[in-house]
Amino acid sequence: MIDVYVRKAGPLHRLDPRVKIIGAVMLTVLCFFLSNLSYLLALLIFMQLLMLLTRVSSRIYLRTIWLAVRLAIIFVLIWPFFDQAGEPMLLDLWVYKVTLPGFLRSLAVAARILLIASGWFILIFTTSQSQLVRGMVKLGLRYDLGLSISIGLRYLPRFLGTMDQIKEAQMSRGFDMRKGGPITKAKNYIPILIPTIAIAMRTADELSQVLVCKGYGASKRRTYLRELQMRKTDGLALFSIASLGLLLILLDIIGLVQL
Amino acid sequence: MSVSDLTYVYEDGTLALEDISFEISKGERIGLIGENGSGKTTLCKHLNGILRPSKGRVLIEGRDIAEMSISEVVGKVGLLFQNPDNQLFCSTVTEEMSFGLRNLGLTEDEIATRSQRYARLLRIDGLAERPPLMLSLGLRRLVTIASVLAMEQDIVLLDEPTAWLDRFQSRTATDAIKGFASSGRTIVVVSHNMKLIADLTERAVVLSRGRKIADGSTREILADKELLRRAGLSPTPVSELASDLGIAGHERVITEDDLITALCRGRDGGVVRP
Amino acid sequence: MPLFSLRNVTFRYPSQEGYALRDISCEIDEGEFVALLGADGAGKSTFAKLLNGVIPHAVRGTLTGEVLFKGVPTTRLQITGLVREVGLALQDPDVQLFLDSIEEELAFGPENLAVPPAEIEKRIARALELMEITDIRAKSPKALSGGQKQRLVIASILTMGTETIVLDEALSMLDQSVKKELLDTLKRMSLREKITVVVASQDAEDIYRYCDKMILLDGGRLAAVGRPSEILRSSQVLTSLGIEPPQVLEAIERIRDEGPTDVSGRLSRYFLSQLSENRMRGGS
Amino acid sequence: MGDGRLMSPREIAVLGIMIALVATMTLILIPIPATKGYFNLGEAMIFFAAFIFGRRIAGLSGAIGAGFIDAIAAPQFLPATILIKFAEGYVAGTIADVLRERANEQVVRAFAVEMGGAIMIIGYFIYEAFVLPLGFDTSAGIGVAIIELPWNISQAFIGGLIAMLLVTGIEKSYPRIRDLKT
Repeated sequence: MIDVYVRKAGPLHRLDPRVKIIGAVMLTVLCFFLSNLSYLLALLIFMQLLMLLTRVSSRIYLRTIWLAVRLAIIFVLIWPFFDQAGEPMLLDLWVYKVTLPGFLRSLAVAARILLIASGWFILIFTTSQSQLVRGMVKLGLRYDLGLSISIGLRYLPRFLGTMDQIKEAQMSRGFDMRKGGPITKAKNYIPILIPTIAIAMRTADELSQVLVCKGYGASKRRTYLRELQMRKTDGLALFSIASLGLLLILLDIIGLVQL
Repeated sequence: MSVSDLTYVYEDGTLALEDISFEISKGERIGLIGENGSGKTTLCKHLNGILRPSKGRVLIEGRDIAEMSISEVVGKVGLLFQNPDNQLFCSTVTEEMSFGLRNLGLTEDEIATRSQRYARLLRIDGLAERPPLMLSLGLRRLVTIASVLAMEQDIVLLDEPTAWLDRFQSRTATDAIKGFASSGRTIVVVSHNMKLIADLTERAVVLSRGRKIADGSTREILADKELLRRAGLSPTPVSELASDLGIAGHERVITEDDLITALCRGRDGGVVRP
Repeated sequence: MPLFSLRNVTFRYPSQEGYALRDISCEIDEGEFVALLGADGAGKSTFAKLLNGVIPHAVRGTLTGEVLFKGVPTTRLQITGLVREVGLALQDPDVQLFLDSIEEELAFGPENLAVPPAEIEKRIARALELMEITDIRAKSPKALSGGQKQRLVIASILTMGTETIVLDEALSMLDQSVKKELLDTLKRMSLREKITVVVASQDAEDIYRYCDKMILLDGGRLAAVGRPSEILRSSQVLTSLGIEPPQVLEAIERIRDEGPTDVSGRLSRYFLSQLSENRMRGGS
Repeated sequence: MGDGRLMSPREIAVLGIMIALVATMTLILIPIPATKGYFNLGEAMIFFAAFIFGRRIAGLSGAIGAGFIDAIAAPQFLPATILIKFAEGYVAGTIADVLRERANEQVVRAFAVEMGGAIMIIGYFIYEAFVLPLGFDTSAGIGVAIIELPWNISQAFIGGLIAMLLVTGIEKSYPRIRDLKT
């Protein structure tokens, strides 16, 4: 579940990671500016169409976006307790009053949540971890931070594996961690966490020596075997994203479509 | 203990073990051999109930291991994992050795005497209060061996017991394991070191790519160089020497003793092609 | 001038009592294939790390005496300069492979040294060829076997332009046949490109046929240095230090004691003919 | 940092490993049967980093480690998580660093957990109540935020507790961790 990159070739996979990162960030910012339901919904539908291009299987997509859907539903359900302005009244249950404008407003927030989520998922589904870090470094993230992110992402699955092995070893020496209530269960994790962290710390020690051995920091400017290259399509994509964003903001300010 | 038609498929769909069947009688000393990735470790995890077969069964004394609780299985089968670090959980060697004994429900007195006995046996009795993770790799390994043997189960699975040990440590460990097995307990030694297998076991099961390709007396299997080659294993150094030199009866040379017998049996049976 | 010379080197780690190395003096020549042997805790790792300057540059501790690399004390050289010449491979390949693709792994070192891309490309091709793994370039690092991973680790050091490779217990967890193949590759590389190779190990099995020199450590002290033919005159030298001797040598000694003398004489000659210094065909 | 010099190899290694640990522990969900909810151990690792390695490593590993998990599981929180977890680790680390010599260690750590935890709890409250429904009547957002409040409070509380147990445990079973402190 950690490696959600979809290993297929698609048009979005070929896009320069920088374009996709800028796109995801812009979409997030845009979402907070827009409060017009029609725009948000239109954008949401557009994003779902883009999602088709990621070639992600619908089962995996639904599983990944489930948390966002849950939050969106909570917002829609809670909303009528508080925002009861406007007519007509659709439902009136004592303190729980659903009005049409209020309902549409809650839908707008729900759409906003789903939009932000789908924007980042498109990035994550179509960009490998190393491309992602490369892109961020090219966009101005410090190289050393980028390197530690790469290291972190590489070790995440390994530490999950270490924890499994420790669990198995404890089980084979008769320790049953599944017993007990939530507090006991949390406490049962401590004998697993301590060796995991201790091993991680020894790894950090060795890793720092490996970095020294590989000449990390030897030269102020390092070279790259493969440079990221913006192609025409990348430029075009970037231009379209930017213009679409601007257009929506402008429309929102002018208030052409009212809802 | 018996294993029948055991098949195991990983979550990602790779086939790890395929249709493996064999039986282990009480008191047997069995070697489980094969190259890295042949499925030895995965098979061990089935024998101790950590993994559940995708197909087939593992029975202990006639009972299906899948239906036994952790404490029931652990009462009968012990497992030494290959990597010493993922099986050290405590802050001192003494606690480490008591960990399993406590889960067996022994009294504090029994725990103390038994862990002291095994610490002496593995020559780690001077390290009682040291944190295990701070010890050298070889000593960490000895601590894990002591911790597993101290539980004194009827069947003990040992995954590469002498890896990372130097000569002294390795002698200590093999002596302890031999002593342990001589009291009627069953041991299964997993290794790609044929010298160790020849020393410790009488029967060998050969795995290759998740399948059982041979099962027989250790001597016969280690003498079958073609079989070893197919399994990606190297014969013992003296066995190679004997066949390099074309010593008469070289097919049967596995240990140093065999070499000496082969050479001394007849003067004309000596070196033919130096 | 020897490539390395250690003069009365003593080292101790801050969080450990006792000395890791005590009063070591010895030399390693250019192009030599060296076996660094010792029991668990004898100081092999510390010795290995002294050679490429990780000690004392990146590992804390107190060092007295000096390690000379091409005549210059390593304390006076920049660590970033030293690692270009002397590479160190550790036991666990997984710690040393931390990037997403094999190519990134191979390029990481030279990129840090600001080597131009075209030159990196050349070095990668050479390193893969020397390590005999030209076919793995497009694979995922996860799909590699244990032996291939170790080869990749060594290749990723070679791309930095190093002329010395130090392996700190890097072979001990490999299957025996895989280990022999890797030793073959290293020997061929060493002979062809005059690359100095130092292999630290707890047992002398296998390695004894490849090395030109054995350095024996015991509890942080230097126990013996010599050519294999000198050290292997008796397995006792090794066994008394807790180092596993070649099984064949032990067998020969028993035959000498128990069996016909002419046979043991011929066996000994055969054994000696297997040593690298006596093998003219070299490598294979 | 900030002066343009690269981090030392030791810092890079420690930061990379801490990022992995924060992310790993964020994935460990411990079920709370009564509420059908979960809490994770990510907080525990951020506080652990704060106690052992100080504010920089704690802030960065919190932001990046938890941020990565959000990016693949709940990106709707991503902007908040990056800021909040950074502040949480940075503040807890600063308190642990500054007060280390002046008071009882356990008290200092408890205080660091309280302050860091407060930032986390308040941060997510603000995000859910005011930022997500930006441009709308915010009282509805407050409602959602209140529902999530007990989760976040118990997460911070249990995380802090576990972190304190972990630090003592690790210093005992792996004393060499001291050599890694920068």
